[in-house]
Amino acid sequence: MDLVVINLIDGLVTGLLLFMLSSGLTLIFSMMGVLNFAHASFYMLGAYFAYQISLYVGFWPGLLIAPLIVGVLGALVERYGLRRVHQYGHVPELIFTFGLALLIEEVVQFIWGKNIVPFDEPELLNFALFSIGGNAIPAYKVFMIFISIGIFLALLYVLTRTRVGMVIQAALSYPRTVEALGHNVPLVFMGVFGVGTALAGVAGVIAGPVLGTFPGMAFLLGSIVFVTIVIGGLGSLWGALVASLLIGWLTTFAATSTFEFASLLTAIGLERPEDLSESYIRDLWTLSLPQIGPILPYILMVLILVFRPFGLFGKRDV
Amino acid sequence: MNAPMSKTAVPALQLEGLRKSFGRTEIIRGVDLSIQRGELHAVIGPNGAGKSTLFNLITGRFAPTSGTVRLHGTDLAGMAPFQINRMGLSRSFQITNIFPKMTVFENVRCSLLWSQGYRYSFWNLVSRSRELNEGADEILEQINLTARRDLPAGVLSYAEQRALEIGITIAGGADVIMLDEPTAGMSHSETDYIVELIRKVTENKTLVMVEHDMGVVFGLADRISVLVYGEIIATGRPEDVRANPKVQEAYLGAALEAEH
Amino acid sequence: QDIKAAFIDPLSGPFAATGSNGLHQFQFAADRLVNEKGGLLGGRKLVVDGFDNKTSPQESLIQLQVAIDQGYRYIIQGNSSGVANALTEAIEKHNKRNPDSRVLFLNYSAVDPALTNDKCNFWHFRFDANADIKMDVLTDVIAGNKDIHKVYIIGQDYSFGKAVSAAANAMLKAKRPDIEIVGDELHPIGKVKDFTPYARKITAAGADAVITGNWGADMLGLGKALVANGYTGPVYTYYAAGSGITAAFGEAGKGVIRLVSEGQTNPPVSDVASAYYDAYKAKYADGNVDQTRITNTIAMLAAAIEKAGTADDVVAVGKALEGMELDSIWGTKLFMRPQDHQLIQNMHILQHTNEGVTYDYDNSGFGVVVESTVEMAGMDSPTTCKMDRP
Amino acid sequence: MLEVTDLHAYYGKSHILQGVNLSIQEGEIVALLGRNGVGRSTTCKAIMGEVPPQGSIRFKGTEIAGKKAFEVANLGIGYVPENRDIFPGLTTRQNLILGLKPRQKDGQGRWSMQDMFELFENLKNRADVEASVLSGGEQQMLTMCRTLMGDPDLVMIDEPTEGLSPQMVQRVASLLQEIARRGIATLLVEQKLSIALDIAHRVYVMGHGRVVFEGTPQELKAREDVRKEWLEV
Amino acid sequence: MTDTTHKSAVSTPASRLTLGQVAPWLFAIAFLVLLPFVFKSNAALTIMNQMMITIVFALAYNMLLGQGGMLSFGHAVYLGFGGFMCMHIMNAVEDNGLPLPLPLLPIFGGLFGLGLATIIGSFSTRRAGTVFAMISLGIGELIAACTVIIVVLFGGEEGISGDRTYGLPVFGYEFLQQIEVYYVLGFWTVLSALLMYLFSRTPVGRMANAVRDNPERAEFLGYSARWVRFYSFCASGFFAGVAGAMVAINYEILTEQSMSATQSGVILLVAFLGGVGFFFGPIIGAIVFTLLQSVLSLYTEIWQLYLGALFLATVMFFPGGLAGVLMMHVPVARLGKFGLLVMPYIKTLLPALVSVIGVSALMEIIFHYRHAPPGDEEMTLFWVTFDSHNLLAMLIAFVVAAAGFWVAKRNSGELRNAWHAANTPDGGRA
Ligand SMILES: Nc1ncnc2c1ncn2[C@@H]1O[C@H](COP(=O)(O)OP(=O)(O)OP(=O)(O)O)[C@@H](O)[C@H]1O
Ligand SMILES: Nc1ncnc2c1ncn2[C@@H]1O[C@H](COP(=O)(O)OP(=O)(O)OP(=O)(O)O)[C@@H](O)[C@H]1O
Ligand SMILES: CC(C)C[C@H](N)C(=O)O
Ligand SMILES: [Mg+2]
Ligand SMILES: [Mg+2]
Repeated sequence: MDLVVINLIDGLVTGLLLFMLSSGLTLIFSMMGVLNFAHASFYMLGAYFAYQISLYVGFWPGLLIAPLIVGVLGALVERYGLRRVHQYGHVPELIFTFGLALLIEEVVQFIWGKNIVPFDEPELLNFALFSIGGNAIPAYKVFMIFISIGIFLALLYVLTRTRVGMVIQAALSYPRTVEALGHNVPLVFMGVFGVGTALAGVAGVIAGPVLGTFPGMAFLLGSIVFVTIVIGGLGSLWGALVASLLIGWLTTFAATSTFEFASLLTAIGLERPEDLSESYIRDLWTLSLPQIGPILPYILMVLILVFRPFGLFGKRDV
Repeated sequence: MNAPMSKTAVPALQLEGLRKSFGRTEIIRGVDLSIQRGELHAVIGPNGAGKSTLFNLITGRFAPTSGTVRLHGTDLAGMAPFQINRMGLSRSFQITNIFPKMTVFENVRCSLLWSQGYRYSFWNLVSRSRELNEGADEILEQINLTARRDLPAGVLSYAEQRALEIGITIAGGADVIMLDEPTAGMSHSETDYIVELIRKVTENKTLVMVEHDMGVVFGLADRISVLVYGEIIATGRPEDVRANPKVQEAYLGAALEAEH
Repeated sequence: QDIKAAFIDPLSGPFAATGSNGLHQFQFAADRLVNEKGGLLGGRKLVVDGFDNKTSPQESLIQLQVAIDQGYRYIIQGNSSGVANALTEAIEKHNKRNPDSRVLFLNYSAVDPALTNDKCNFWHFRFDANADIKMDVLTDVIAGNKDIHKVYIIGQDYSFGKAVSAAANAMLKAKRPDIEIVGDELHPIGKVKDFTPYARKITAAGADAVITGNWGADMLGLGKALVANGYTGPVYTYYAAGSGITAAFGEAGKGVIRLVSEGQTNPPVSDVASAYYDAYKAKYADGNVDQTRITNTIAMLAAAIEKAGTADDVVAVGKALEGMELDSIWGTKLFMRPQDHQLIQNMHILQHTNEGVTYDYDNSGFGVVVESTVEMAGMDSPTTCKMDRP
Repeated sequence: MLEVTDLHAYYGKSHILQGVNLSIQEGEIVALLGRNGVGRSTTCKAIMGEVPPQGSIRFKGTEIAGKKAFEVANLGIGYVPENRDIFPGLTTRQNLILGLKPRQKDGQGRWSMQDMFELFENLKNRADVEASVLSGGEQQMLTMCRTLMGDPDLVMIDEPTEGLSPQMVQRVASLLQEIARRGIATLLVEQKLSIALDIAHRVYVMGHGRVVFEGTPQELKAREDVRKEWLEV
Repeated sequence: MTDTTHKSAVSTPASRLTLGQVAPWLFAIAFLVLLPFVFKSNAALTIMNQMMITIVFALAYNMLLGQGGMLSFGHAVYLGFGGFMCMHIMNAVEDNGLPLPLPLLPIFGGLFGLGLATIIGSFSTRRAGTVFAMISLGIGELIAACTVIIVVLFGGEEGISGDRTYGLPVFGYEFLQQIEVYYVLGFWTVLSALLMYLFSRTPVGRMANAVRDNPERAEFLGYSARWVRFYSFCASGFFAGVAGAMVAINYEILTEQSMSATQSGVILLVAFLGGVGFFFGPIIGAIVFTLLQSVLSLYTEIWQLYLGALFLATVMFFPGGLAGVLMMHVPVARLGKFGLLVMPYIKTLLPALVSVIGVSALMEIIFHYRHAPPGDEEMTLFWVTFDSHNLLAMLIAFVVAAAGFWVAKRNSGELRNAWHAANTPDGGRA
C-alpha cells in the first residue's frame, strides 16, 4: 500500500517535470506551429548553464539566471534563424530545429566535454522531507512540485488573460493581416519563443541534478515531450498538464509493477515450454511490464490519435 | 433554353426535407428542391442564408442532420465527396480552393484523371496519355490561362485563380456541375466571358449555381430558387421570382435597380 | 614503417565519453610502453588511431573496411558487445575472403561471454574478464558476506544485461542457496529517465544487496536514485567509475558502490605503476586511467609482435598471443587462455570512496580502492569455444 | 491627410506601380477604380508597407514609406484586404478583438463591438462560432468591422462588396458614408462602378500602374472615353 | 528538348521516349559502372554501397515527404523490417539449401516492407499533417523498442547476421568481393530509382502531389485522399524494404540501429539536405551526407558540429536543398547566360570558401587547444603542422576567416547583380 502512495507521489513529480518541459513546447508548438525539436536541447542548456553558474555562486542564482540566458538565446534563435525559415513552411522549420538540436549537443560537448558533469541539488534541500514505508521523499522533489504548479498558474494567466495567444494564432495563418491591424507580430513571436525556451531552461535547471547533466540528456527526453502535448491536445495547457501527469503515473506504475506477460499467456491456456529457446514466443514468456514501461506513452499516443485525433483536450486538429 | 423535362424523368438532383444544424443553430431548415436534367438552376439569397452550406450538404462535405439528397435517383446518404464526384457531380468553391504548389496545367490535368478512368493506377504514365494532356490544354485554352500553364497556381492573381477554380470544376466533364459564386472578384469583361463559358460547357448538363451578381443570374438561369434563413421561399422562372414581392423584400431590395 | 592499430569505438554520440577516454589511454600506452622504448622489431612505432563508429554496428563495418584499406592490421574495440559481435563476425569473414589483408581483433571491453564461447574465433582476443568471470568474483564476495540475505538484480535490457542476470542467478544459487533473489529485472537501455520507481521497488523488496551491469547514464541514474531513496546496502556493479560517474556520485556513493574490475590503482601496486599513472595525469589532467586492461592489451600485443618477429603476419602474432603469459605493470599475471582467447588475470572488488585514494577519478577526490582480490579469476571457467585455427 | 507622390512598387522584378500620385482629405471617400490587375490592391499594400514602396507617402505629415505594417497601422491607417483573411480557429468575437490596437480596450475608439453587432446582425448571431465557418458574405463584413475596431483615421477598403448580396451592398454603402461622417477618410477600391460613383467624393482611375484619371464622379460619368478605355463600360 | 520532339507541341509529349528523358538514366548507369574503376579500394566500395543504400532509402522517403506531403518520423522501421526479414531469408536459404540467388533478395525485402506498410498505413494514413507525423513517431518508437525486446525476430541489440556467400553462385559470382556486391546494389539502385521516378509520373503519383497540396479539393475530384496517401505510403514502404535488403546484402548484419528513431531522423535530414522538392534531390543529399558521415569523421572529431551547421545553413539559405540550388541555375542556362555568372561566382564563392576554411580551422584549433594533452600540442591541419597553443595560429585562422568573409561580402553585391542580369531575358518578363 505504501508503495502505491509513493508511486503516486513519484508519478506526480515525474509528470510535473514533464509538464514544465511540455508547457514551453505547447506554447511554441500550438502558437507558432513550430515542431521545436530543439526544445529538449534548451532544457539541456538550462542544466549546463545552471551547473556552470553553480560553480561560482551556488544553485539558487542559477535557477534564476540560467533560464534567463536560455530564454534570450531562444529569442535570438528565433530572431536570426527561425524567422527566416518560417516563411518556407513547417517542414523546413522542423529541420531547422533538428539541426539546431544537433548543433547544441555538439556545442555542449565542445564546451563541457562528453562526461557527466557533477551538478547537484542545493545543500538546502538535500534532505529527506519525510518517508513512507522506508522510502524517502527528498525535499527537492517537493520543491519541484511547487515550481511546476507555479509555472502552470502563471502560464494559465498569460494565455487566458492576455491577447498574446490570439495574436499568434491569427498570425499563423495571416501574419501580414495581423500586422496590418497594428500588432508587432515578429516581436510577439520572438517573445513566445523566448519564453517557451526559458521554460525549458527552468525544467533543465531543476531536473539536471536529479536526472543527471550530460550531453545525451536532451536526446533522452526529445520525443516524449511531443508525445505529451499531442496526447493532451495541441494548444491546451490543461491538456499538457493532464497528459504529463498521465504519463508520469503510467511510467511510474509500470516501472514498479511486477506484472509478467507469462501470467497472461498461462491465463489464455498456454503452457510454458520446457525449453524456451524452441518457442517462437519465448520473448513473451520472459517479458515483464517494466521492460516496456517507457514505450507505453507511445502506445497511448497512437491509440489516442487513431481514435481521437485532437488529443484529450484539443479542439482542433493537431 | 432547356425547358424542364417531363415529370416522369428522374431529376438530376432531388432534395427532400434537408436539414442541417451546427450545434444548436439550425442553418438549413427543411429544403425540398428538385432539379431536372439539363436545367440551369440558380440559388440566390442573402448572405448567410445557407447557400454554400446547401452545396456542402449535396456534395458530401457535410452530413445532413436529416433529409435526403438524391443524385439521378440514388440516395447519397453517407457517401464521401469522392464517391459523389465519381457519380458525376462536380463543384467549385466560393473561397478559392486549388492546388497552389502544382502548375496550372497539373491542376487541370489532375481533375481529369478520375473521370478519364485512370483511378489509382500505377501502371500508366500520365505524360504518355495524349487525351489527358490535350484535354487539359483545351481546358486551359477555355479559361484563358494557357499563358500561365507552367506557373505554380499559387502565384496567379485573384481573378486568375477564380478562373482556374472553374476550370478544375468543369474539367472532369461531370454532368451535374455546381458553381459557388463563379464570377466573384471578376471585372465586367471577365464576368461576361465566364458566363459564356459556363453556358457552353453546361450544354446538355445540369448546372446549380450560387451568385450575387443578378446580371449573371438572370442571364443564365432557367429557374431560380431563393433561399432565406435556410428555407426556400420561392422557386420558379426568373421573371416570376423577380416579380415575387417576398423575394424583393428579403433579398433583391432596391439594389436590383441600382445594379443595371 | 609504423605498425598501425585502428581503434573503432564511439567518438561521437552518447557514448563518446567512454570512447575518447579509451583512445587516449591506448595512445598513451602505445607511446609509453612501446614507442618511448624504441619501438618494435627494431624501431617500428606502434600507433593507435581513432575511427568513430558512433556505436553503430554498420558504421563500424564501414570504418573497419576503411581501416583495413589503409593498412591497419589490428582492430581495437570494446564499447558495446553488440558492435563487438558484428565486428568479430565481419572480421572472420573478411579474413576468410581476403587472406592478404587479415586483421586481428583486440577486444578490450566487450564482455558478452558469447564472444569467447559460441561465437569465438581465432582472430578475436579479449583482454577484459567476461561477464561470467566477473560475476563469479562478485558472487564469491556476496557468498562470503553473511549479512546478505536478499539480493536484487537489475540490468539493461540487452544481451549483456541478460548475461549478467543469468550468471548472477545461477551462481548465487550454487554458492548461497539460502540467499533470496527478491527481484530480477531488465529495464530498457538508455530510455529510463528517472530511476526512482526502481529504487522504490528495490527498497520495498527489502534488498540487502543490488547487482547491476548498468553503465553510463543508466548506472548513474540508478545509483543516485538508490541513494536518494535511503538505500545503504552495497550495490555491486561492473562500470560505476570514471568518465564523470565517480565525480557525479561523490559523497553519495561512498560505502554503497562496489565495482568488479581488473584494475588496481589504489593502493598503487608499484613505483612503475605510479609513474605510469603520474605520467598519464601529467598528459591528460582531466583524464583517468580507469581501464588498466588497455595497458595490458598494448603490452601483450607488443610482446606478441616481438615474439612472432613480424607485425604483418597476423596469424603468427595471433599464435604468439595464444597462451602468452606476461606480468602486468598493475601487479597481476596475465594469461591469454588459448582455448578461447580469454585473458585470465586477477580480479578485484573495488570500493567507491575518498579514503586511501592515491589516484582519484575525475579529479573529484573520490576513487576506487581495492577491497578484495581473486587471483587469476576464472582460470578454469568452462568454455564452449571450438576454434578453427588457420 | 494622406499624400502619395510618385509611388513605385515591384513584385520581384515586375514593375507594378509606376508612379502613383493621390491624396485624401479628412472625412473624404475616395474611390480607386480600374480593371483587374492594374495594381489597385498593390497600391494599398504599398501604403501599408506590405509591399516595399518607393517614393513618398505622407500621412498626417509623417513620412511612412519604409515603415513596418504595424507601425503604419498604429499611426491610424486601417486596411481591409481583398481576400478577407479571416483568422481561422478564432471566433468572430476574437477576430474583432484582434482589430483593437495592442493597448486599446473595447469602447475606447469611435467604434465598439456593440456598434458592429448592431450594424451587422449576422455577426452578432455568429459571435462565438469559429470564424472560418462564416459564410462568404459574413466574412466580408467581419473583415471590415475588424479593421474599424482599431479606430483608424483612414481606412483602405479593398473590394468590400464582393460576394455580398445586393441588399448587403446597400448596407455597406451606407456604412461607408457613416464612416465618412465620423470624420474618417476612406480609400475605396471597388469593382462595382455604381456603388463607387454613388458614394465617393472623388475618384481615381488606375491603368497600367498609374493614375490615368482624377476627378469627381460626375466628371467621370461625363468622360465616356476614360470609361471605355480604362473601365470597359 | 531534343530534336526527336520537334513534331509535337510543347503541350503534347511524344508518345515515344525522347533522348532527353533517357539520357540522365543512361548517364547514371554508365557512371555507376565506371565508378569502381576510379575508386578501387574496398573502403571506397563500402562507402559507395552505403551511399546507394541511402539513395534508395532517401528516394523512398521522399515519396512520402516531398511528393505526398507526409512527414514521417519512423520510416526506418520499413527499411529495418525488410532488412531483418532478408537476413532471416538468407539464413534460411543457407540452412536449407534453397535455390534463391542473392541478387533477388531485394524483391523480398521490398515485399516485407510493403507488407508492414500496408498494415501500419491502414490506419496512419487516414490523416495527414501532424497526426500522421506523430503516429509515425509513435509507431517508429514502438517497433524500434520491439527490436530489443523480441529477440527471436530481431536478435536483440546484437542483431541478426548471416552470410551472403551462402552458395548458389550467380554466373560464377559468389559475392565474396565487395565489387560484386557493388554491382548488385548498383543494379537495384538504378532499378528502384527508375521505378520510383515512373511512379511519380503515374496517376497515383500525380494525385499524391494534389493531395499534399489540398487534400480536400482532391476529394472533390473523385479521389479519396486517404487511399492516395495509402498507396504512396505502401509504395514508399516497398522501396524502403528494398533498401533494407541492400543493407542485408552489403553488411550481412542487421541491428536495431537500422530501425531506430535516429535512423528515421537521419533520412529526413538527408532528403531535406538534397531537396525534397525535386525527384533527384534526395540522391544528392544521400551522396553528400554519406561522404560527410563516413569520410569527414575520419578527419575531424567535431564532424557533427559541421553537419549541424550545414543543415542550419541549408535550411536558412537554401530551403530547396542542394537540388534547389542547382535548379536555380536552369533558367540561367536556358537563357544561355551562364557565362555572366562565372566570374562573380569565383569572386564571391572562393573567398567564402576560404572563410569557411578559416572558421573550421579556428574551431579545430580551439578544439585541439581544449582537448589536446599538454606536451602534445602539435596539430596538423590542412597539411600544416603547428602548435595549437600558439596564439598566432588562432589569429591566422581568424584573419583568414574574417578576410574571406569580408571579400565575399563585398563581392556579393556584384553576384546579386549578375544573378539578376543572368535571369532577365533580353527585353522580356522575368
Ligand atoms: N460549420 C459551421 N458551424 C457553424 N455555423 C456554420 C458552419 N458553416 C456555416 N455556418 C453558418 O451557417 C450560415 C450559412 O452559411 P453559408 O456559407 O451557407 O451561407 P451562404 O448562403 O453561402 O452566404 P454567402 O452568400 O455570404 O456566401 C452562416 O451564418 C454561417 O455562419
Ligand atoms: N505576389 C505577387 N507576385 C507577383 N505578381 C503579383 C503578385 N501579386 C500581384 N501580382 C501582380 O501584380 C499586378 C497587380 O495586382 P493587384 O492585386 O494590385 O491588382 P488589382 O488592381 O487589385 O486587381 P484585382 O481586381 O485582380 O484585385 C497583377 O498583374 C498581378 O498579377
Ligand atoms: C564498455 C562497456 C559498457 C560495454 C559493455 N561491457 C558491453 O559488453 O556491452
Ligand atoms: Mg456562400
Ligand atoms: Mg485587387
